[in-house]
Amino acid sequence: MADLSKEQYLALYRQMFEIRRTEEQLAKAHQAGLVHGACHTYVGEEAVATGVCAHLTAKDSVFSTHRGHGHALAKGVPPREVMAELFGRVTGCSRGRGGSMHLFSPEVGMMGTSGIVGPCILQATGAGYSAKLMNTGAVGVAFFGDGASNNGAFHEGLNLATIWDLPVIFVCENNMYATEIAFSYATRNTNMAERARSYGMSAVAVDGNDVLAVYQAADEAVRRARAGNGPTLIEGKTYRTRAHSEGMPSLGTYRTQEELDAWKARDPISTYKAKLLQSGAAAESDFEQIETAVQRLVDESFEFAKNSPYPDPSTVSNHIFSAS
Amino acid sequence: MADLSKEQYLALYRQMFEIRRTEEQLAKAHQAGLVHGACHTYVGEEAVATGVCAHLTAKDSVFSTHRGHGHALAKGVPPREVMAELFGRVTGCSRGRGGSMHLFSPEVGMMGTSGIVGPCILQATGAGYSAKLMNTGAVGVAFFGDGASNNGAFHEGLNLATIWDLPVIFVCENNMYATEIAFSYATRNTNMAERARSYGMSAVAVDGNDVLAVYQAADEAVRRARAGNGPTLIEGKTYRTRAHSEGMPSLGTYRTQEELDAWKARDPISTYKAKLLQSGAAAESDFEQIETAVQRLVDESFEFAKNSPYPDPSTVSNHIFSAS
Amino acid sequence: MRELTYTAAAREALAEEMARDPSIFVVGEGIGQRGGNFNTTTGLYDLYGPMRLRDTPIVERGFIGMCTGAAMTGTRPVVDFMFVDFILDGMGELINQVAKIQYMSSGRLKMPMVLRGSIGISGASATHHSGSYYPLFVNIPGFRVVVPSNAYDAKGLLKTALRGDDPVMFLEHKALFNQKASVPEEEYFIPFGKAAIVREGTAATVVALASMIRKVNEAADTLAKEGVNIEIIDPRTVAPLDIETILQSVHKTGRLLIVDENFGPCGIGAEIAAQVTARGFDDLDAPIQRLNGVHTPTPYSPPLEAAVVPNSAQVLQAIRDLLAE
Amino acid sequence: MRELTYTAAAREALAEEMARDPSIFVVGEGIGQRGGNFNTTTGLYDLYGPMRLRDTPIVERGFIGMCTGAAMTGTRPVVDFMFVDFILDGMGELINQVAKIQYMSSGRLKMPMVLRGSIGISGASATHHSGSYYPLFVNIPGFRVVVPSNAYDAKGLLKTALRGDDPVMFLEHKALFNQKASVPEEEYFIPFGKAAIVREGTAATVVALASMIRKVNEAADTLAKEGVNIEIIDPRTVAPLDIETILQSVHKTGRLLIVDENFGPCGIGAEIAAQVTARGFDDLDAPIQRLNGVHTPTPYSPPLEAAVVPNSAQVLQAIRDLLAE
Ligand SMILES: Cc1ncc(C[n+]2csc(CCOP(=O)(O)OP(=O)(O)O)c2C)c(N)n1
Ligand SMILES: Cc1ncc(C[n+]2csc(CCOP(=O)(O)OP(=O)(O)O)c2C)c(N)n1
Ligand SMILES: [Mg+2]
Ligand SMILES: [Mg+2]
Repeated sequence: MADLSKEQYLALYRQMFEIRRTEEQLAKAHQAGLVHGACHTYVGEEAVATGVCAHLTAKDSVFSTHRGHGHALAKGVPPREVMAELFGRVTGCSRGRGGSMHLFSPEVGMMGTSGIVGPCILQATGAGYSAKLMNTGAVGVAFFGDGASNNGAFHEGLNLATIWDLPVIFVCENNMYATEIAFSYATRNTNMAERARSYGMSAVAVDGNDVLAVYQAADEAVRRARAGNGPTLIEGKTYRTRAHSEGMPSLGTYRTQEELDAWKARDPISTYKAKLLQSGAAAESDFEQIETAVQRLVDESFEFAKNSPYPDPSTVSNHIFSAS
Repeated sequence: MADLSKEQYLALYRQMFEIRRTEEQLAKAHQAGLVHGACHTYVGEEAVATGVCAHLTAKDSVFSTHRGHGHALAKGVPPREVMAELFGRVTGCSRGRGGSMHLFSPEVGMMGTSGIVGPCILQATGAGYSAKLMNTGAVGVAFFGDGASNNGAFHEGLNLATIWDLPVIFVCENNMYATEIAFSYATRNTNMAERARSYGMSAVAVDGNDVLAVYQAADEAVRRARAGNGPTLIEGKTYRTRAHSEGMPSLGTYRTQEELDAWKARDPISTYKAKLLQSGAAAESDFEQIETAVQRLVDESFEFAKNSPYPDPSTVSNHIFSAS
Repeated sequence: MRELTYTAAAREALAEEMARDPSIFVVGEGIGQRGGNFNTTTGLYDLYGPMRLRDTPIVERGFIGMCTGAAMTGTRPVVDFMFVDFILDGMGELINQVAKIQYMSSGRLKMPMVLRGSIGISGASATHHSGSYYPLFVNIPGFRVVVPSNAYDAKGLLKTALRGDDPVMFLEHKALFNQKASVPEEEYFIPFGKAAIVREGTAATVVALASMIRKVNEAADTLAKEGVNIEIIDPRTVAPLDIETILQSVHKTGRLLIVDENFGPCGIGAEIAAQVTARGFDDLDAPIQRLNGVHTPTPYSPPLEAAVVPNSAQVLQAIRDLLAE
Repeated sequence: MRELTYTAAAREALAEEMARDPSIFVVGEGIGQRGGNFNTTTGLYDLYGPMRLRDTPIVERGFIGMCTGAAMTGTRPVVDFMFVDFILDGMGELINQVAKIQYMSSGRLKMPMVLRGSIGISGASATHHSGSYYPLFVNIPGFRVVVPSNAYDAKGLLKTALRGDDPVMFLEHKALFNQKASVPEEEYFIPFGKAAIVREGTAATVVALASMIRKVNEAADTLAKEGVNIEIIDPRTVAPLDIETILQSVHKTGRLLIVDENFGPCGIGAEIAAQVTARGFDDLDAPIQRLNGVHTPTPYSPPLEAAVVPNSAQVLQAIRDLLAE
């Protein structure tokens, strides 16, 4: 087990728990009609964003994709701004312009999620380019799925970051499926780290349901990047336990109940809690305190979001250009 | 040395020689203003197209790129149609609509060259798809440069051909440069075959200046494809001894006279001739006969092209759609 | 006559043509066993298997490029792209290859490719899932661009698309998927370049597309009660564009409004206005007007989203303004 | 005053701004040591080195996407794309990301990216190196689109582009590269959205772009000898489009022709015609006309190529026809 302080251990737990509870609330809100568009939850994958973002500051940039709530929350966007955004309110992190797939909060370095699969890989590379050119010591981080790894953006982005030694972390969340297409159908080589290494870059595969494994891999990757030693790909092997998107069947034609149950048993939050309890790193009361606080935060966030006003339609054409 | 008949040995020589002489004529014609647009010669790389196309019939489809004269000729487009095309005449293989970078001759399976780097990789994959769907036994072949291998089309095309076991041959002509950008700058892993294998496909690197090495690699690849065993990437390591494009400096800022001379000494045509002579597979008189015949063909082709009419401007809008 | 939804009618067209022609195959993400994100291929996988219902990785450029090569070599690909926004990644293949291959090869190669999928603003889909982009494909020579407004047209036009040898962008507005219309059992085809006169009238001509037809019809109902009869024209295909039918109508009415959810600048309405002003100038009793969606990325929040799409009240007002000129 | 070529004037703008602002960097194929395929960056590599003059692999999508992220994080990328045809591979990044990031982030992110390179038909470049495609970027909200017709404008507009915070498509017609104009030593900027009145006249208004300005000027010379004075307007930027200047001119002349090498359907001429017909209808003494390049992929053979670009005789005839209406 990694050698962290109790505060650090618990901070990781707290972050995962916050993501989980926020999304459970969002899923309910979706059923209630409060979330207007699509809603792809991150339930089951929380350890990845949490382990990576623990090493980042507001100066570091995160770019993400359609399944981005967890990344935004882990990067420091308050739950109430995420919820308000999905509820289409002006208090949302994108002021209601974005919704679930377009979460922007540049103030904390959350540089956006994209409804299009792929671009985040390139944009994180560009953040690395800025950091290197301006010598800021910042890193760019892209979160994306296994499905994105077959897209040309992956090829072009990984190669550019490698040849120019850019400070970039590519975090591939391999949850085995792209919507209902199995990764093993979409490629003959499911060894993502090997594929990344074929560009000449550093790459590592970790158990994406083990927050400490992710934390450690990210620690190395961020150090390497900040030291000017180039990019790293981290493959987090994980699983989404809810449907691809809220409202879709949770099994579909592509996976079995057994598979789903097996992964649920490896839930990143409860297994981590058990591990901390078992090792004595934290006590039940620590968790109780955190869980209560998070639940309160999520409840408040929900109230905040639900009671926030919608944006004023007369502002609809603002901000297309910088001066407007 | 591969075990071919004398006719086969000499056919390879003849093909390479025809490409060389045709292009030398084109280069002169370019200086004389007879070639109107860009003209990228294949001088020094003839062994690749020759060794591969020797295994193809008119039912097999070739897709190529800006440096495509050699592929068109090796696939069976007569020199006069290539020359007439570059001269902008109606007798050209694309009826004057295409020029050097858009050579079409579907009658012999030359399915086009493209002025845009990349698409040929995908289109050859599609030809493989047609062949597999309609069970024709045909193969699709893409010729492209080292520069194209960093493009997303490479990633997407190789992967699709692999996961669907399509009958496709990807022929990468690694001449070490993309215009003036060194391959070793554009990627950290210059081992193209290794990169291809990272998709789970078969791949082999050969001396692209050795027509027999190419011939043998292509033989295996075509057999594998026709047998339903999927695609192969062949990397032909070669060198372009003229400028990137006619009219540009032959050295530029990117290569040295020594490097150029060393590769000229390894000219695929003269070294092959020497080998055949040395091994006794063919005699001086065989070569004389071929060279005279090819020179006559090229001379006639030049006259034909030069004397052909330009297309009628009133036809300029024909063939945008199928019925027109 | 039986009623079918827009989606079912289009699916029937595809199913009929696939049964008839073994060289047709479909590619897309989830169009196999799953039957398509929008049920475009439901049931077909069980009939035709994976070679003809081909699930793909997320490689829009890749599969468009692949289908280009396939179309050049004797098969007839249907690209089921889900949202038109996604194929912007394949724009190079579309514009430089798909649209140009027939021309470059002097007509010796054909390009029988149908690209189909959803367009339009609906249901807080936000800016990466709300695009329409048809003016881009109209500006570029080499595409047939089809924008059906109802189930009947969707079937007849898709049949035509699947029989032809040209690349067809077949664009289905999300708001129409579940709308029903009478669709005959007998086979029929609707030719490209033939507008439908949705409603006859003499007071003014309104050209509208896709989901706008319904809104214009509502406005026309209101006006009809006032004794004002509007002529409504649905071009159905925007390339080729049936300008003759529009000109004839303007000859009769003297007034023209084009209603289009999509962007104004260099849009379909601009092209229609320019052609009518050049060729039907003397018929015009008033300036030609356009009513377009607001020229902005599509916002997510419902009140913002509603503010960028022309609504029935705006359509009615635009027609009243036109009549008052 | 000294004379500079179009290319030299634009290069001077870039050089001045790079000297001033260390956050500007250029990416492209061969823009480093080599100085650019069109000499856009000659000499700059020696001054600023590889981080600011960044040679790239052949990855148009990749480097546009990379520059998007760079522009979001405090630097100012210049994408030197050589031929506009190449960036069609990056259209997804351009339309879904570059053009939308400011909006999606409610203006909290800026997108200071300049995309520059060649457009237009010239020298048997054939269909993959002859595109212009600006109507596509005008249709999509979020781009500034600049089409300078001379060296003076090229410098002043590129300076403005490099100081702004919006994505700018800076499109340089190949036929203009070597043309010279007086360019002052003193620094100057030309604002976007301000047309130039290239020539004053009263008989008719001709709006033209880029390389068409010269051809229209030739026709105007001929007509001037006949005592007919044509007003020529160069919008210089097509987004934003200075429609007011055009309307004022039409108010004076009553006649309008738009001459554009690029395609007609849903093109710039369509948009101008639609706006003028809507807002300046009563000023019009004749139907607005357009003269465009032929709507076809660009053929290679010189006589075919010449047949698709409007020439001086056609321009003259079109003006005569307009005057005769
Ligand atoms: C370019 C593009 N094509 C298709 C889609 C539709 N789509 C949304 S999510 C998704 C699957 C993504 O899979 P993966 O990258 O593995 O991420 P996951 O959903 O598993 O987290 C697809 C195909 C899209 N958003 N963008
Ligand atoms: C998409 C695209 N980008 C840029 C170019 C300009 N270009 C033409 S040839 C070339 C270099 C190609 O290098 P490579 O693939 O190695 O082929 P080679 O010329 O060496 O045979 C480039 C960059 C192009 N034609 N297409
Ligand atoms: Mg996945
Ligand atoms: Mg090369």
